[in-house]
Amino acid sequence: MAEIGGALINSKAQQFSAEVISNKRVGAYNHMVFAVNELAHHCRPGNFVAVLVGGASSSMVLRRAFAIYRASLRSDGVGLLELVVAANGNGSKWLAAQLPGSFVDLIAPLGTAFGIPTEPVNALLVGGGYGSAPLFALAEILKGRGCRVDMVLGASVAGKIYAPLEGKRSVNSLTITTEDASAGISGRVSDVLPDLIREHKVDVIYSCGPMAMLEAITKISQSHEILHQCSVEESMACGIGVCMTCVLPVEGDDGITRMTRSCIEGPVMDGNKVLWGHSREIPEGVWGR
Amino acid sequence: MAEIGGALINSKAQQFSAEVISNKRVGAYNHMVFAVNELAHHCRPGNFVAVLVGGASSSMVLRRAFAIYRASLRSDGVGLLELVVAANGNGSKWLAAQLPGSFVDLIAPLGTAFGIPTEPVNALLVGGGYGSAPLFALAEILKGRGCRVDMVLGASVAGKIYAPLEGKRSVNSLTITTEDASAGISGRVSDVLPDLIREHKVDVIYSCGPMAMLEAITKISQSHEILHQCSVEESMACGIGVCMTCVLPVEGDDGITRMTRSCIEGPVMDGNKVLWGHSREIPEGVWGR
Amino acid sequence: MSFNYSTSLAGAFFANPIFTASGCAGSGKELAHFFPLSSLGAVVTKSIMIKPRSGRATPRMAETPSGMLNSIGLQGPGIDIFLENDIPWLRDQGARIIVSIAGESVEEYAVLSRKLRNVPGISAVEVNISCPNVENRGQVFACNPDTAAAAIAAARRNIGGELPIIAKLSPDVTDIVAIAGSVIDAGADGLALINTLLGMVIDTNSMLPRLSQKTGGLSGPAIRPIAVRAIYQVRAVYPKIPIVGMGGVTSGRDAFELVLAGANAVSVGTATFGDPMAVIQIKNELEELCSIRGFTSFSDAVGFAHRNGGQ
Amino acid sequence: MSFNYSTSLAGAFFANPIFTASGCAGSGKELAHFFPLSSLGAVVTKSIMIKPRSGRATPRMAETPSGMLNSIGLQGPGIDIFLENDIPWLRDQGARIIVSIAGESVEEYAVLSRKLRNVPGISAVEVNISCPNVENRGQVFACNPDTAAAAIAAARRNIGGELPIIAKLSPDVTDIVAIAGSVIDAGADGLALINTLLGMVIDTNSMLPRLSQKTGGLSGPAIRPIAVRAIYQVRAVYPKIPIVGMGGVTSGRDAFELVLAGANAVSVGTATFGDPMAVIQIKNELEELCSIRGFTSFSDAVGFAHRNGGQ
Ligand SMILES: Cc1cc2nc3c(=O)[nH]c(=O)nc-3n(C[C@H](O)[C@H](O)[C@H](O)COP(=O)(O)OP(=O)(O)OC[C@H]3O[C@@H](n4cnc5c(N)ncnc54)[C@H](O)[C@@H]3O)c2cc1C
Ligand SMILES: Cc1cc2nc3c(=O)[nH]c(=O)nc-3n(C[C@H](O)[C@H](O)[C@H](O)COP(=O)(O)OP(=O)(O)OC[C@H]3O[C@@H](n4cnc5c(N)ncnc54)[C@H](O)[C@@H]3O)c2cc1C
Ligand SMILES: Cc1cc2nc3c(=O)[nH]c(=O)nc-3n(C[C@H](O)[C@H](O)[C@H](O)COP(=O)(O)O)c2cc1C
Ligand SMILES: Cc1cc2nc3c(=O)[nH]c(=O)nc-3n(C[C@H](O)[C@H](O)[C@H](O)COP(=O)(O)O)c2cc1C
Ligand code: FES
Ligand code: FES
Repeated sequence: MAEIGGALINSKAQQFSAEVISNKRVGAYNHMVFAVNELAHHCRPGNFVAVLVGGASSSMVLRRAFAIYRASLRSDGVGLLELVVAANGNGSKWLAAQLPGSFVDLIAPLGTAFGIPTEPVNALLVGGGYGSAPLFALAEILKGRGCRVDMVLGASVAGKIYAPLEGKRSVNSLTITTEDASAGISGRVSDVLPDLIREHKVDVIYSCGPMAMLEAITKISQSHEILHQCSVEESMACGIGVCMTCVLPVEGDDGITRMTRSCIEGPVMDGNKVLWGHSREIPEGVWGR
Repeated sequence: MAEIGGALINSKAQQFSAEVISNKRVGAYNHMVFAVNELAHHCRPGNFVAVLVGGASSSMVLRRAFAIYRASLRSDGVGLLELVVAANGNGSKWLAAQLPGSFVDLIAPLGTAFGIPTEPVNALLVGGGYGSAPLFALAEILKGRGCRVDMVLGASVAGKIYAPLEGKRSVNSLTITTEDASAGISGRVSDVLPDLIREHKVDVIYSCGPMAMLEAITKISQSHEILHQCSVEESMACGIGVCMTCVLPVEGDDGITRMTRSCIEGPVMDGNKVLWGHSREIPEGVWGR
Repeated sequence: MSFNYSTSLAGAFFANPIFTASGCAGSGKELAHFFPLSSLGAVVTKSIMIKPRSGRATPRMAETPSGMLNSIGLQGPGIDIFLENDIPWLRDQGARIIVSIAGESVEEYAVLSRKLRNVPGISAVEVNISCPNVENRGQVFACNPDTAAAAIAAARRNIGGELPIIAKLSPDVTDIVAIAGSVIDAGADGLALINTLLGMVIDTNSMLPRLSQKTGGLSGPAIRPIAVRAIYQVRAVYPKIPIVGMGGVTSGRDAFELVLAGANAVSVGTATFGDPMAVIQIKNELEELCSIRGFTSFSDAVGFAHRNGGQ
Repeated sequence: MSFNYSTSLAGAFFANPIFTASGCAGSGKELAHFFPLSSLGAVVTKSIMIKPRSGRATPRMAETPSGMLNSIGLQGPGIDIFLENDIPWLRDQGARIIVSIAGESVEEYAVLSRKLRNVPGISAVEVNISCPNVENRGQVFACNPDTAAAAIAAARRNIGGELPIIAKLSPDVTDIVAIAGSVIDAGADGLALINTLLGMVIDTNSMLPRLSQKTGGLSGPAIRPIAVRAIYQVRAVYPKIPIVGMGGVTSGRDAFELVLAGANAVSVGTATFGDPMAVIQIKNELEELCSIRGFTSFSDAVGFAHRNGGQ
């Protein structure tokens, strides 16, 4: 079902100077809305945006990647692109500080999208921190295809759970975990997954969040022998496939494991095919090691 | 009369985060007003401000120097500092783009000020382009001391003459020259100086503008044997006297010519003591050549 | 008045002097979505080695003030797959092609050159000698005049007479003019200046080097003054040698700076990461700037800053 | 828990590890208006030569992306006037003083050192060997292991036993570890890493080099990855040698990076031009950062990124 990989990726990508329409603080994040053109029409849940940060004479030479939270095309042809931004370092701080009326240079849509099953399945969507961003639009689509959609969101503290009201509407259930027990169940998402998988007879997990979380989920998806599509987060210098910084070891259809670009053959990948936990080393058996 | 040099220079300098109160386009320039503290009280015509440009994560590491156009202290203790900014390169463009409400880091007052005669004299103020900026406040002070004040402003085109109405009030006469004859007399300020000096029995010239203009004026002041205080414009890396980039050859009171810092022993200097036209070479006879 | 924007490097002709930089545009496929590759002076492909390479472990990059570090480690499919897939595709695009090769021993440069000698559609070969020499305690070929010359001589002997060889030098040397002289003597038809500078970033959270390889290559605007200096120094001593300049070019103004210093062509690397269209914008801006400054032919601007001894 | 912020370099004690960088703070007078010099670890004075020097012609500087070029050319009053005016004044301020010296021949380093040997109130001598050697075709002392060693040996012989000698090295070399080894053998008690990198800016209006000397020294954040790399490399081979790190430090975070790489003290240069208070802010931020990371003594953080082989 997943359409991961393939020659047509990024064929709809456009570079665009987008006006900031709104910028609101929501918990630990900024929810930002940009006015774009019809490129919004081509954005799929899982795709990301590469944003130029810092303005003219910036010392930051690389774009920043953000998952698309929502994208819609109004009847007047104006597209709306929405992001959920955590102001961490200088680049994301700059972005989060842009006021309505300012313009931001972005490239979208980039990368792979979550694969949508052709028949109704039971889907479990798992998000960590701002990793929930792409999951709400995905939930809507899955709902529209008649799927059962359950969601688990986890974070260290309650303020880092991003779960707007309208998003909750499209899921059958929402479970929240926090490590400090400030909201929902105390613990990590992986603590609650096995029960939910059994309870809801989950066929496929969709996940987005920190790499350690994706690794933990993969262990569970593999032991339960269910599908796992995850959106990975590797440092990206270019976001368009030319720099080779964003790689991780992934087993291909031919059984060979290659250092694979997460910007173009990801960010959405088959979690069960990723060799997790190999930062700072090339695992044995990787092609060309 | 001039108090050039001396140990107390910069003793009133403060670093301050100043709010932009107003920013208006006037001809080729931006007239900008900043809210500061009582440092405004210490600013004298000729002093300059060093402005940090580009915001957080800027690739521009050096401050930009701007002459103080006006400085005043309101009765409520808020100081107002006014600059006339030509948006040339990246730094000045950034400054000119700062909207009211934004904050700018500045250090002021820096450098020497125009010396004020203790007795009434006939003064001729000569400005080139934005070089007129410090001359209006100077004119007011000179007027207050009973001086006759005539002014000549020159530029390549009319739009680069900065001469606000209220400024004109404090001068006895204003002559304008433009190289393209778009305003006033066609030609350069130096073309009209000899006649004005004779006509108004000028005792001292105060000047501010491009180095070539100051050189031309010095030729005239020397041949007429009158005083000439000029504000020079050398590239400055630090503005506070520690980097030694802003030097030019100036004859000291001891008759020795030294490479002299224009940020701290200037920008206002005795034009008749400057060895003009020695960019890209150290003139013979300079100390330590 | 029409402006002659073409340039030539040791007999190889290019419609304009703006190239991609090796390793910063893959083999062109990903950029082809943003603009036609035929509009570039040339595509310089990522340095290819004999065998498939996984490259280095991640993290492979760190952003730095006005630059970045990378330690990709020459990930690639190896020369055979490259010649089978990438070259025919590039030819179909109508692109001018400069193939960059990299070896770990003198013999590897020889083998790679032999594989290239009869491949149609290649305009020149860029020899990346900023690689560790496994036969010499891993010292980088380009950091020693003898090993640099040995690698270039091996390429020269094996590539045949037709294909120009461009030796790509490292700035991490005491005397880049000496290295230039050495590779010219060894048969280089042109020089590429400069590769990245060796740098390091330490993560102040983990308190360890950020990159898995600890050090990486510094590129981007931060190094432009070094590139301009290197090109100027070499051009001053070798008035005729073709030079492909690179290092921190992000605008037509920047490219012009390298051209005035002595570059006959300019490669754009890191700027593409910030903007996929950078190379096209730079091409357009440089053309306009040359015209504004009164040049009717691009080649007249090359090394113009040397006139009157540069004063 | 109180944090021990002091550091020592070859027996010289400093209350904290943040110094000014030579040439970026004059002799301290101008900065003394902004903060008391006694609050710094040390004031490193502008490199002084034997005779008065006019320095180079203007333009002497150009801003570059996240950096700047300078070619001041060591303008200064000469050692005699310096010792008469600046040292007593600095002593009166209660400042710790490191005097930087520069010569154009080995003999000049000897003469300068003799003049310093009995001056009270000096904590150490920084020997700037990034100067053209007039006896060797103007090649920079620091770019050759032999001339570097000769300059340091001359200083060592003439300075007497008490005063630590810190050799300031240039990054413009193929192998900075080799140069470090050479000056250590010649008697250097410590190293200062790094001086500026040779760079050039061409003015695209005049189409000539911007600086009157054509080339200049590149400093500022742009070069920080080079400084970190150089310090890390030298520290890896010489675990004990005191190192004063510098290059692009603008914040406590940046200083911490150099410390983790192996710097026992950190000099702040270009950052002072952007902000006269930079050096004090850096001092405060670094102290806080060390504490946050759990260090109780500054010296424990020095070279911490080398633990477990840096992985
Ligand atoms: C596919 C993808 C989707 C993402 N979606 C979101 C999102 O929806 N919301 C959100 O807040 N953040 C998202 N991120 C993370 C976001 O890209 C980083 O927070 C951001 O790049 C940090 O930049 P900075 O300048 O603030 O931090 P700095 O630490 O100053 O950045 C320095 C460099 O490291 C890179 N970097 C730093 N942190 C990360 C990170 N966590 N992941 C990848 N690169 C990093 C930066 O891109 C930059 O090149 C996503 C990342 C990826 C790869
Ligand atoms: C004492 C003094 C007073 C000044 N007063 C004014 C004023 O009232 N209004 C005004 O518009 N400008 C004034 N200037 C000039 C102003 O400093 C420059 O226009 C500004 O620095 C240009 O910066 P930039 O980033 O826009 O240009 P860039 O060319 O990008 O600057 C690059 C570097 O060169 C330096 N530089 C460039 N042009 C000049 C210049 N003309 N003079 C000095 N340094 C320069 C910059 O400071 C910077 O370090 C004054 C300069 C000095 C020295
Ligand atoms: C991610 C990355 C990968 C690179 N790979 C190569 C390479 O394979 N071969 C090569 O000769 N140079 C390589 N380089 C160096 C560039 O070609 C170029 O010389 C250098 O980056 C300076 O140019 P820039 O500042 O425009 O990037 C690489 C640079 C980067 C940033
Ligand atoms: C304007 C200027 C003048 C300098 N003068 C000297 C000098 O006289 N002696 C010296 O050893 N280093 C000198 N340096 C180099 C600095 O001390 C320092 O090594 C270098 O600038 C890197 O640090 P930074 O990036 O913090 O500036 C000078 C640097 C600058 C920018
Ligand atoms: S980010 Fe450059 S290849 Fe993926
Ligand atoms: S600008 Fe630094 S000394 Fe004058």
